Amino acid sequence: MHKVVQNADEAIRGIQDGSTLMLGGFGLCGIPENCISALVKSGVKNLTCISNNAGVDDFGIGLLLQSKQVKKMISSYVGENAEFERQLLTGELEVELLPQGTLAERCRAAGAGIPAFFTPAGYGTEIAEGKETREFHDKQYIMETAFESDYAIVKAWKGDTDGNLIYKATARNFNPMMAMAGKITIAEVEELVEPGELDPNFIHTPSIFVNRIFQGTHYEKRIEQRTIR
Amino acid sequence: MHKVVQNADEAIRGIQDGSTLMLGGFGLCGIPENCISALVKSGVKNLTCISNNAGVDDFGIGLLLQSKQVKKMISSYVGENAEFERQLLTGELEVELLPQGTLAERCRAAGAGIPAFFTPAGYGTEIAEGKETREFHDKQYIMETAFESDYAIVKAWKGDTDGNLIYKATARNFNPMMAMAGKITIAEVEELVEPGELDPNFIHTPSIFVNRIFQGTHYEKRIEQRTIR
Amino acid sequence: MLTKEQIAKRIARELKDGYYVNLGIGIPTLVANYVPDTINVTLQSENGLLGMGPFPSEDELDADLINAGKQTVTTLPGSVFFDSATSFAMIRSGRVDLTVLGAMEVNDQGDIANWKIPGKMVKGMGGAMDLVASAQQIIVAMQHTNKAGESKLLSKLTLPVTGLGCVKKIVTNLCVIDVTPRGFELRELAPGVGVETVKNATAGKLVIEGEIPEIQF
Amino acid sequence: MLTKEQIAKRIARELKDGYYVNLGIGIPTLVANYVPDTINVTLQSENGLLGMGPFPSEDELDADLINAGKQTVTTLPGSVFFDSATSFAMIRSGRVDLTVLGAMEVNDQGDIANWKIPGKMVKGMGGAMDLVASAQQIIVAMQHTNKAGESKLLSKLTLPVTGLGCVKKIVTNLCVIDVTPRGFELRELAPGVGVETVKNATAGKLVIEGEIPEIQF
Repeated sequence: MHKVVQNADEAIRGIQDGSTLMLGGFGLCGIPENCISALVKSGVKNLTCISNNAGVDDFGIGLLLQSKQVKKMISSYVGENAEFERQLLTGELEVELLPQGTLAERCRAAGAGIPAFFTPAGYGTEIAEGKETREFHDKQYIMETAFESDYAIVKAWKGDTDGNLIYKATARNFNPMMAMAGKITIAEVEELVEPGELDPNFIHTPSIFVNRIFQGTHYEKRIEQRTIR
Repeated sequence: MHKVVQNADEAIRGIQDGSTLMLGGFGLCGIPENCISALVKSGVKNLTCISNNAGVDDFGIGLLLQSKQVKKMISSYVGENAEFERQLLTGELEVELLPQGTLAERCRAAGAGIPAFFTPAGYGTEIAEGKETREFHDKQYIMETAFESDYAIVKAWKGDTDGNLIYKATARNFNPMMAMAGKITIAEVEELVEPGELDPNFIHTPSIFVNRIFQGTHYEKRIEQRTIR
Repeated sequence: MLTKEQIAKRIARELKDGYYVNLGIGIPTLVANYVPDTINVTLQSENGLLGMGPFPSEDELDADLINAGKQTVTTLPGSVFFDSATSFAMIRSGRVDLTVLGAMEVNDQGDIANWKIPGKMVKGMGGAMDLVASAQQIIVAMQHTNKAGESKLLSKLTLPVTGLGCVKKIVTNLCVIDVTPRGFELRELAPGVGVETVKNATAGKLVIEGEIPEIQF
Repeated sequence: MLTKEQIAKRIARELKDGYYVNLGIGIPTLVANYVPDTINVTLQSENGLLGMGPFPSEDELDADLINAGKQTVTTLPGSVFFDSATSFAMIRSGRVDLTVLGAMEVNDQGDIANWKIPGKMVKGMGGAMDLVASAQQIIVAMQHTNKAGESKLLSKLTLPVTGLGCVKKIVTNLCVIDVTPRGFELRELAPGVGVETVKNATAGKLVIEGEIPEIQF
């Protein structure tokens, strides 16, 4: 299958100025740390990033914002990020906000060969502006389309060299849908194993969706809100 | 949660003449054997059954056909079934055939609150007759709608008393989407365990989708095509 | 006047045995602390967890296990993890029985605004638009007036809408209100709060009929 | 003339290393027996299995492990199970590189009919309509003529269509044909079969250019 690459630098090969990327994760949980670092190092510019959040100032996608590599963010919640806010106010950065469920479903649609679908989320709001609306069973819906993304970059817990992936706990979040949705899907995993080591009954992302895979290093797994009982 | 019922007879309570049912399974693999027997015993009539296949003459949904309890089948492949063919030719039975992927996606849409979506399957064929068609990115698609089903009856390998389900091997097939899609979802399992016994990271159907659950008995698991190396 | 904790406590009384509940950030999160012992309620966190447990001890802390507020949490027996598409499948298909969330404004038709203030940095709607478009029952937990003392219960929203005609009940520091086709129907008063106080703090159409009981704790 | 096994063997040469392949029932299934040792091909079965292995031994027989033809099969290292929605997600999104299936008729625009004969009992299209609407590459494996000796390669289908403009290559008992904008382009002849035989057996627009090589086994 030849999907295994040596490291993040090799994994992100082909990503160019102007590429559209999906990046898995919810907040700082389940983000592809190694690939984000490699993207910063590569200096690639004018990226459009589809990701639920935009990281924090000094971690996650925030690192790409610091180095001004992002042209546009497509997210549901961009949270607290001073540099993000500064770039947004100066017009350096474009932002498209959309409902979290719509974000997830537009990824899933892309991975499922469904070009468009109807959802009630955002009906009657500014999100619906310019979109087709339709009534089904006395309820109003808006039509949303599948995302198109050159690359999807996901983070899994374990993966095998064929490309099968499993995620851990809530680090799963957007990763499985994005893995389905990229024209080229890059997976970084905490532990890379041989085919047959993962139980075929309990794999979250089937290998067919993954094009490149490698075992990442030095995961920081920063906690955004450390709450203790 | 009070989801646990004692047996199949109790599980199917409320299913009436004229009800629409989804029944999980692919061929005879992963079918809810106990509930089918209970439905035969109950004598409920004029059922509309959404199921990928229609069983064989003396097993699976074939049993409901033998006792003339089915008004309409919605399937992708009805296969070899003499009684089915007889009822179809005499007009006793109505059949709606649709592409297997469309069948799966219409179940999934119902369970995902998506009233309609576009698929390329069947474009230009008689399946598309009367359906809206639309072009996206130079390809033609037809609009399909979510199923509406009073009950979904699924078969899982293991389940817990909260309603979490896991399936085994290819006995998974349509069961997870149907479990999402019923107004009331009934699950029969080979082994019913206490909450916490299933790994939360490897559950196929989250409990929220299941309304009634019981441990079935005497699974025959008949093999349709016994092929040996 | 109710404290934030009392607002949460009053909302907890709306919970029923077997409910699946999504709690928003802020006061709604506190509702989890007041679930009656006699019932079983399962918390859904839209980032992919059903059966959310309390915050972890130091030993249990796991960066891979957070809630939608990005706080570290724990699981309970019967908990299950899933992806974001499945999470919103649950929400849109109406399997979540109750959503509790905060609001900047609600009007007397049940429309809600809680995601954007023009001219201010917009953080995004997160899952709020999906939740308000689909939950079976939506309760708003909020202060009756804003920091400037202006009513948040209006006849017409001034802020961008999050969802239309979805709010069924509002619990504020002053009172409990049902949103019905007639408008804001006053149901219960906070201890020490009179009908006139609510009238003065409510800009939308307020319906007051008969004796309004005081919330008992 | 090619036997069914030889048709399968010839089609197997179209496989490339790393391909994900869906094989239909009948001759297409036989293709699995001729995958070259030098390449790695993964078989997708639309009922929910990627990485389909050979038939089981008596000991391995498992009623819960079948292929889309309802035959008992086995897994291989790296196999994965999934539900039917995920299976057709793979198919519709074009992740399956090659689909091999049988046909009743194909026309010179690449339209295919393989699911229904009016007046006869209709068994259903199964996954065929999804597959032909989406696979990256579709090869038809079939006899060149039907039992009545009539051509199955037509200019116009007589049977209900399964999918439009999707067939790119046809391997029959007589020859290998590429379906291009010019029509049925004859590429290779079965051993002992002459161009005239193919001409007589082909009702649709046949394009013959230059010397046509014989298939070597």
